[in-house]
Amino acid sequence: MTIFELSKEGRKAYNLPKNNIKDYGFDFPNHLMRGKEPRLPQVSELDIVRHYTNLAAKNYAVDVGFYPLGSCTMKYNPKINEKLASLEGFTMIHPCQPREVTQGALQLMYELKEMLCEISGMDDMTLIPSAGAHGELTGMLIARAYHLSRGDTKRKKAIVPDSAHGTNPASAMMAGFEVVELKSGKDGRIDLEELEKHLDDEVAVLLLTNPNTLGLFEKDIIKIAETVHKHGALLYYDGANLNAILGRTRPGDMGFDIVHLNLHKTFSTPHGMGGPGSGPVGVKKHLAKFLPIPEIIKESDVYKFNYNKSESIGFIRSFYGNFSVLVRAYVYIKTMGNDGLKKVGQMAVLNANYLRKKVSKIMDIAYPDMCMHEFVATCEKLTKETGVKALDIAKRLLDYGIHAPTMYFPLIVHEDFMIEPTETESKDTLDEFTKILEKIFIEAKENPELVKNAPYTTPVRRLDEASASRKPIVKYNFEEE
Amino acid sequence: MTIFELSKEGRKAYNLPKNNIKDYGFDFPNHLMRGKEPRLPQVSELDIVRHYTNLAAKNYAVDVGFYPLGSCTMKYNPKINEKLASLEGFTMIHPCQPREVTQGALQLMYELKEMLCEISGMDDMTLIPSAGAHGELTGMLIARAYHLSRGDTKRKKAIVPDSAHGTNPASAMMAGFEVVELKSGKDGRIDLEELEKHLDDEVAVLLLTNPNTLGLFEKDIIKIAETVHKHGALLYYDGANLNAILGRTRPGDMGFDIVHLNLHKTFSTPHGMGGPGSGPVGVKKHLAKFLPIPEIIKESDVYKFNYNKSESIGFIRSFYGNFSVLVRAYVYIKTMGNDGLKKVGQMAVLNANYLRKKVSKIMDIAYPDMCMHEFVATCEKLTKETGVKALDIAKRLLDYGIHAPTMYFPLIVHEDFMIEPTETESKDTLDEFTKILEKIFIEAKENPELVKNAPYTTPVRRLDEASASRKPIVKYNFEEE
Amino acid sequence: MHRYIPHTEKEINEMLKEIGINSIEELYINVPKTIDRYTLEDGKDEFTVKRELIKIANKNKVFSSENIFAGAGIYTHYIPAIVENLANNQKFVTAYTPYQAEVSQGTLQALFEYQTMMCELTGMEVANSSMYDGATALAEAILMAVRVNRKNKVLIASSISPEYIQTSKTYCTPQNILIEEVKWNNNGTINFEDLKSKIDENTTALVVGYPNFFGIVEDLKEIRETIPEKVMLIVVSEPVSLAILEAPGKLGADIVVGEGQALGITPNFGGPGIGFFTTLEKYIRKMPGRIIGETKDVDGKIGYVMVLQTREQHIRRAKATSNICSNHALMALTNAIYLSAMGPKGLREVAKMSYNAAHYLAEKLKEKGYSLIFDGPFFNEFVFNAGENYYEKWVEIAKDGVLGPIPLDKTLPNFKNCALACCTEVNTKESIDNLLRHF
Amino acid sequence: MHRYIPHTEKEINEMLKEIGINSIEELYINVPKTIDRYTLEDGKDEFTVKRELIKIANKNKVFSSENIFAGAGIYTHYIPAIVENLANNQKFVTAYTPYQAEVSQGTLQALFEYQTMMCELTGMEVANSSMYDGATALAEAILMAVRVNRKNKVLIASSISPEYIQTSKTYCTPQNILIEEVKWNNNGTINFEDLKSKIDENTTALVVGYPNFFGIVEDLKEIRETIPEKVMLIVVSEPVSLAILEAPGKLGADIVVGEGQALGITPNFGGPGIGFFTTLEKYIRKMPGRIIGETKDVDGKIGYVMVLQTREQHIRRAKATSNICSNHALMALTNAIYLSAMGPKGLREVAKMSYNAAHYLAEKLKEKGYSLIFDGPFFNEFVFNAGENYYEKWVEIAKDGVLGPIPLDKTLPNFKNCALACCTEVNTKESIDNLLRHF
Repeated sequence: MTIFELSKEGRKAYNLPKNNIKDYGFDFPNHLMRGKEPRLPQVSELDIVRHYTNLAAKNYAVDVGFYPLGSCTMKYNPKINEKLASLEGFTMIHPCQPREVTQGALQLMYELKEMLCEISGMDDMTLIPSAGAHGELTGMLIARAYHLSRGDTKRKKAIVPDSAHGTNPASAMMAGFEVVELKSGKDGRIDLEELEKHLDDEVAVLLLTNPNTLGLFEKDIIKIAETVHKHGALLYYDGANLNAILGRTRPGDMGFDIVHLNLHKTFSTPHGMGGPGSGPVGVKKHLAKFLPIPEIIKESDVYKFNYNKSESIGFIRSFYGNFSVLVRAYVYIKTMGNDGLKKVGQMAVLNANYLRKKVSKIMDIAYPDMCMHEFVATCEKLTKETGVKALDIAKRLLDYGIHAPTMYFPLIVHEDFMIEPTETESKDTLDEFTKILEKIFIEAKENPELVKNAPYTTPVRRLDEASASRKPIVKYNFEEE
Repeated sequence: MTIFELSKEGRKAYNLPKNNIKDYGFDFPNHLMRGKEPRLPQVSELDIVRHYTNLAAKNYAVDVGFYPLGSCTMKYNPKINEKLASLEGFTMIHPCQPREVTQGALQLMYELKEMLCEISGMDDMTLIPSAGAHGELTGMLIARAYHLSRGDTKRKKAIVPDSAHGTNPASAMMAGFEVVELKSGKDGRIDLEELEKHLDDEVAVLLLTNPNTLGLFEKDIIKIAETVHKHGALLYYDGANLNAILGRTRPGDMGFDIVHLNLHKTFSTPHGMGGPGSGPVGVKKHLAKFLPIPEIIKESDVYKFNYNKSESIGFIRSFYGNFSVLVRAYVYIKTMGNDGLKKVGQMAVLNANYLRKKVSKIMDIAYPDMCMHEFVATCEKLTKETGVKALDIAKRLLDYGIHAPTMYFPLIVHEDFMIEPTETESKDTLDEFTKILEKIFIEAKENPELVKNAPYTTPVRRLDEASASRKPIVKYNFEEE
Repeated sequence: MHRYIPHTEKEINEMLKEIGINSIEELYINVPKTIDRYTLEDGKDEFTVKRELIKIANKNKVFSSENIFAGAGIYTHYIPAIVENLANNQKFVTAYTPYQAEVSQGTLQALFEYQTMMCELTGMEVANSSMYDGATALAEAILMAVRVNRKNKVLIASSISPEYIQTSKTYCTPQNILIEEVKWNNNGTINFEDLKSKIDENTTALVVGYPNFFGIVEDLKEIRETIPEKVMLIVVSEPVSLAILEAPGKLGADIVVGEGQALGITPNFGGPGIGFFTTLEKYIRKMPGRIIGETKDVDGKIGYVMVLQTREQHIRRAKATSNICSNHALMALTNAIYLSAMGPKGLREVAKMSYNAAHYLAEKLKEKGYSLIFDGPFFNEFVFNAGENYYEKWVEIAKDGVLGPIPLDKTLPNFKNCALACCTEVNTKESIDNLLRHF
Repeated sequence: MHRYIPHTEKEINEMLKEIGINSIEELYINVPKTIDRYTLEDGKDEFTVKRELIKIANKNKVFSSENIFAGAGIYTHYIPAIVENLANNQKFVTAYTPYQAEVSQGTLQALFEYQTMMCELTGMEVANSSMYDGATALAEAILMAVRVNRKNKVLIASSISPEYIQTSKTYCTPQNILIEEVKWNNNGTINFEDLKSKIDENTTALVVGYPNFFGIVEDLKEIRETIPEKVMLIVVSEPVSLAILEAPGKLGADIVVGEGQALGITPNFGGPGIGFFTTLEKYIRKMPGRIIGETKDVDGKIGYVMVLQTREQHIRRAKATSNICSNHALMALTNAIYLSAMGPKGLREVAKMSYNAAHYLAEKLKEKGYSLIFDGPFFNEFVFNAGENYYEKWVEIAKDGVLGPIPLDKTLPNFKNCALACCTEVNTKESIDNLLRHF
């Protein structure tokens, strides 16, 4: 039942303070005065509490169970981060307060920037981008500004591997680049020769994820960087998979010029059903002047915003980014520290390889090399044999209380699962997952219809997505209409 | 799965601060040093989060749906109460802090006492009792102390109606009284003549709930009070059902000498799966000196505890009661105020009578008079007809997402439900409840086995309570044993 | 091991063995070791981190709500306790994008209801389930207008928030979209002559504020009647004001965007808030961002799913309607809970009280000889000349516990000594009188 | 209508009609109207109430944990953030007694696990799922011992908390149970001569502290060997200490009770904490309070239910084992979450650090010339002579931000100028050194 169906004219859940101020009437022209009242719900406080409590119960979440959604790094979101981010000294401050009374917020941002520079191996950083894709756009705009600043106006192309996240080409396009797709090599990695073929003086930037979306580390990264730079282009790092290399190597060390990080992945800020995230962008020294406005600086122990950056790409949103998310990431880094972050990387990779080994006994691994934080497996054989598709297996996993891995991505593998366990999962959980997967494969062979019609035990069963998009119903249909 | 089964030697969820203090070894005799480590779980933080998140999901609660548990007043527990009770100025104060730095806590308790005196019509009050039954015991001890103080040593009896809550006789017994049961009259109320028969100079106190557990108001209460007092006994008010009379009448006005209130019922503090509650006890002036230690007083604008009460019944627990619960009740009273509390009483009674009317079309009402906040219905006819018992219907209600009413209580009605909707439920909810009840009755007639085997959709199905009590397994059986 | 990492030594060894290697090091055969330790401190225990963070938080001044007179896009309203309580449900917080709809009905239904509420408020037909903030929502609205109209000039009223204008320019420049500003009149509304003179064949859209950055309410009806039918009207609005102002959808808006922070979200030093984005049904396939739709499951039960995903990057890649993937869904939920709590009447009361408080403050300032810069009708914000050295005074009274009207001259140099004042339902007469003592 | 009451005028009328009456007044035909309005204020909005309560809360001083040196039954330990987060789940908080086991498995399993943990800590065989606090747990333990042994004299070491002794007396007097106190030695442990002299045929039980109120650890083994087998040994313990001290169950205790606040519960100005109660299996049917047991459902699935309800008041009425009905279940859950977080090793570390900190403080005080009153082995509390006018000094330093050792002379007049000092893992060397500056 929707909350609109609970509504009753005259019921209420609010009670406002009295401000003891006289009524001033309205001085707007009549035609600007609201005619029909918005049909917001009229409900009691208990109605609301039950409605949202029962909605929440229909959600799967990291706090419920294993969530091996590849490329999303669904690690545990520590509660202390939530607790500290909810301190009034962080939540109840207005962005326009004078800096004299917000030094704590500025200090935290400044220190976070410094720490993220260290972790990524970059020289400067902006914390403003509000999501990974927002960071990518920022990065692409920096690449654009860089080339233009050199008077190099013909660099219109951005190269994106065919295994890249969809946001990479989309962000490059938004920054005005023409996107050129780079085919992956046989081993799932960049083919240096193929890359060379694409590089010319029209290429502005190569976007890479390393490890890539197959979970494979681009071994030739140093050479790739040299080649890209040799052709005058920039190398961009999509930080979605940074978790894998924590404590081992850094984008900056590999030769990347620009990098975005996903605080809601690597740095454990919660995903919030889709957001808010945060996608800080780090750059090498020569690109620092292009970072967006404002930048945060420290002058003789006073933290300040600097709006005076003539070559900056400009504003990319209002104010200073998703500050509350930054607080969580700051707490996380303080909690983990140098030693903890290293363990994160190690255990994330250990978990992925262990699970890869276990899963390889059930289905094929797309590229059976040592992987990093995730790997891609395909059930193509099973599909051919039984008609049971990756989607069916995913839905059946839901019946067993596990969130399905990412499916049908990257696009270069078919009937595939991209599986990222993260470091916060235990061996027990991975073993349990394997056991269930094995069981489902047996089900698929013995009784394919059982799997094809899954799920059975979820709050709703398989939903008709096709007709939902054909004739979208995107808001509640009030009966009176 | 229990948390013990998740445990792995060496796994941990803690990280303690360093205090930079040297190790002092231990100077206890060897035989007092712990031998075997307690088998507490060794788990990660995420293990714990998932374990308790998934346990909570198996609970029905007021925030989930309708909870018409008669006599328990399962009303909405406002979130602002929780929020304010969690202020560090309330939770993080030590009971032994000097009063100079706890004036806020003392003020709150003093004011709450005053407000509760006003609402109950009593002259003085203690906030120390930690539950309704603890309040009853306190009240009984006061009755005992009163009679002894007058040198009246032969009053050993406490009269308790057969419809009373089980805690009434138990508390009276704990205070050293011999319990005499009073049979209810034909109309479910006290029979004055019957009462007179029991009253003599050995009776110390009559315990009443008004409205009683049948939801009926004791119309003769003024006469009852006179009669009891005439015989030198005291009249005790079990405040479990106070919700019903808010804004209309007060125990003090009816002639009660001692009253306990249940803050976790009438004043909306949450039930917490069984507690903590709070059961303040109010008395008329002549009994004030017997109230437990300490009492809270105000002297020239300074709030203090007074431990110097020579005729007091003494300490009934450590410190000052369940302070955090008191904060919630204080917030609730401030929020509702005079006007709100009156509406609470009115709507609680309206809801009960409306539901009584609706339910009366499905099953018999035990005493079909105008009820107060609750009423008792019986399915005895159905049971005779189909074999389906009140218990079966209760379990079937669970399948429909509703918590069963109190059953098989009071003991004087058979196959009964004691139904208390409370004022925070809407007409829609009551209508829905009736509809479901009707449906279940139809099911019971058409397919009694269906109902007898309910529930089906709950986390576990009907549990074997009998053998659980016969051979109780009351702790986890560690395999190694 | 660390408390967030469950591995015991024994398990690590078992796992290495299963993989067929002998050490953690071997996991990295493909990865050069370029760093062994960061120049960071080692991890700290929770107690110590908590103490450090409290210390930092305490360096930020938390003003008592009634003493806050700053708005400019971020507003201090009262947020009922249930909003925080319910939005903090960790089954919302620790879920991600509802890729598996069957186990994400909580997310999906909540967002579906959010969309409905935003449509109701704005009078539009479709809403997406969130952008990052008002500024990026506007930028995306302009990009969408260009996708619809395929013309590359956009007019934007100068009275829009400077950050919104600048963000739009950042987004538009690489697309060769020309953004031209339109002046304001003395009363703070758009200058129709300037507007008319700038509209040409190549004009895709006009952007106006309702109310605008200065708090002034534009006459959308007149604007709509002035611009050619083909020029899309993009309205940047403030959602609380819509409880009393006519819905832009009724006055001819094609896209309505804005910042939704005012609807139950704490100020958060500017973020996260949420950008809302509503438009007409006919544009739905050109819309950026996530959209939730109603459908049925195989048993005929109503359920919700993400719709029109073919617009999105994971399918359409470089041809997607935008690059938005992570959005601000949790904030959309927060908006929905707040709007459920306030309902139409509560929200109207909030708007009305905010209006009255701002008008009381303006009246008293005028009585004291301070002049308002614009004489158009305003909602709950207005600009006034605050006198010489206002900035210094402002910092002074902030230390004293009052966050006064925001000095404008740092952002808008033309507004020397001017300040943008804001009131909401939490400013009492007493707190306003207290503020006035400083003037 | 009010925001907690959903009734609209229309609905009220419909409902009255269904009932067959015309007014609310008619609902009260049986009830005299004795009051029309309370002398209370009218209800206030949430914003206003919140402001008022914050004002009251601010009149209470919140000491930084490391500066708290007060114990006496309520201890300041670090509480991991997950404890609050998880225990605040409203599906725990707003549920009641698990009368319908099928929809209360969360409550039941959590309490079953709590019982297990308390048995592990105390070394006993059965635990109930909570009493109000340590004092009432002791009182109930004594009543139970009398139910078992049917003799009416109970010996209690004077070194038990005075409030526990007083509460026990309050509970025991009406039952004609005689409570006799046993003296302590110079080292703070029980005086065996006095003990022996007071034991007689009529003695049901002996109550000792482990550690006792003065922090001193009694030698349970020697005590058990000293008292006759038939005399039950009731131990009042402090659960954190049990991480390093031998479990009382191993030393012959018949009942172990105490206050569980130290296990993850905030001080709450003294309440709610929780009373724990553990004993031997053979006494289970004599035990007060709620007990949860494991069973199976009709499909053979493991589940949990309340067991031995025939001991309880709703069935047994005046013959119940006690009158406890509402208990402190939510606090039992909190204990269980805390113990899950700490595990055996974490709890031991807490105990060890507390021990070290207290011994460091004691050592330094002695160096400064302050004498300890008892020379027995102590856990994390000790009594020392704090010098003339200590009470005034104590109030003074409290205003300064340090909650010093508690002056004892107000409660125990014999302990003139004495104070009870307490340390836990949150007291750092620096904070102790800072305290010492006042001595």
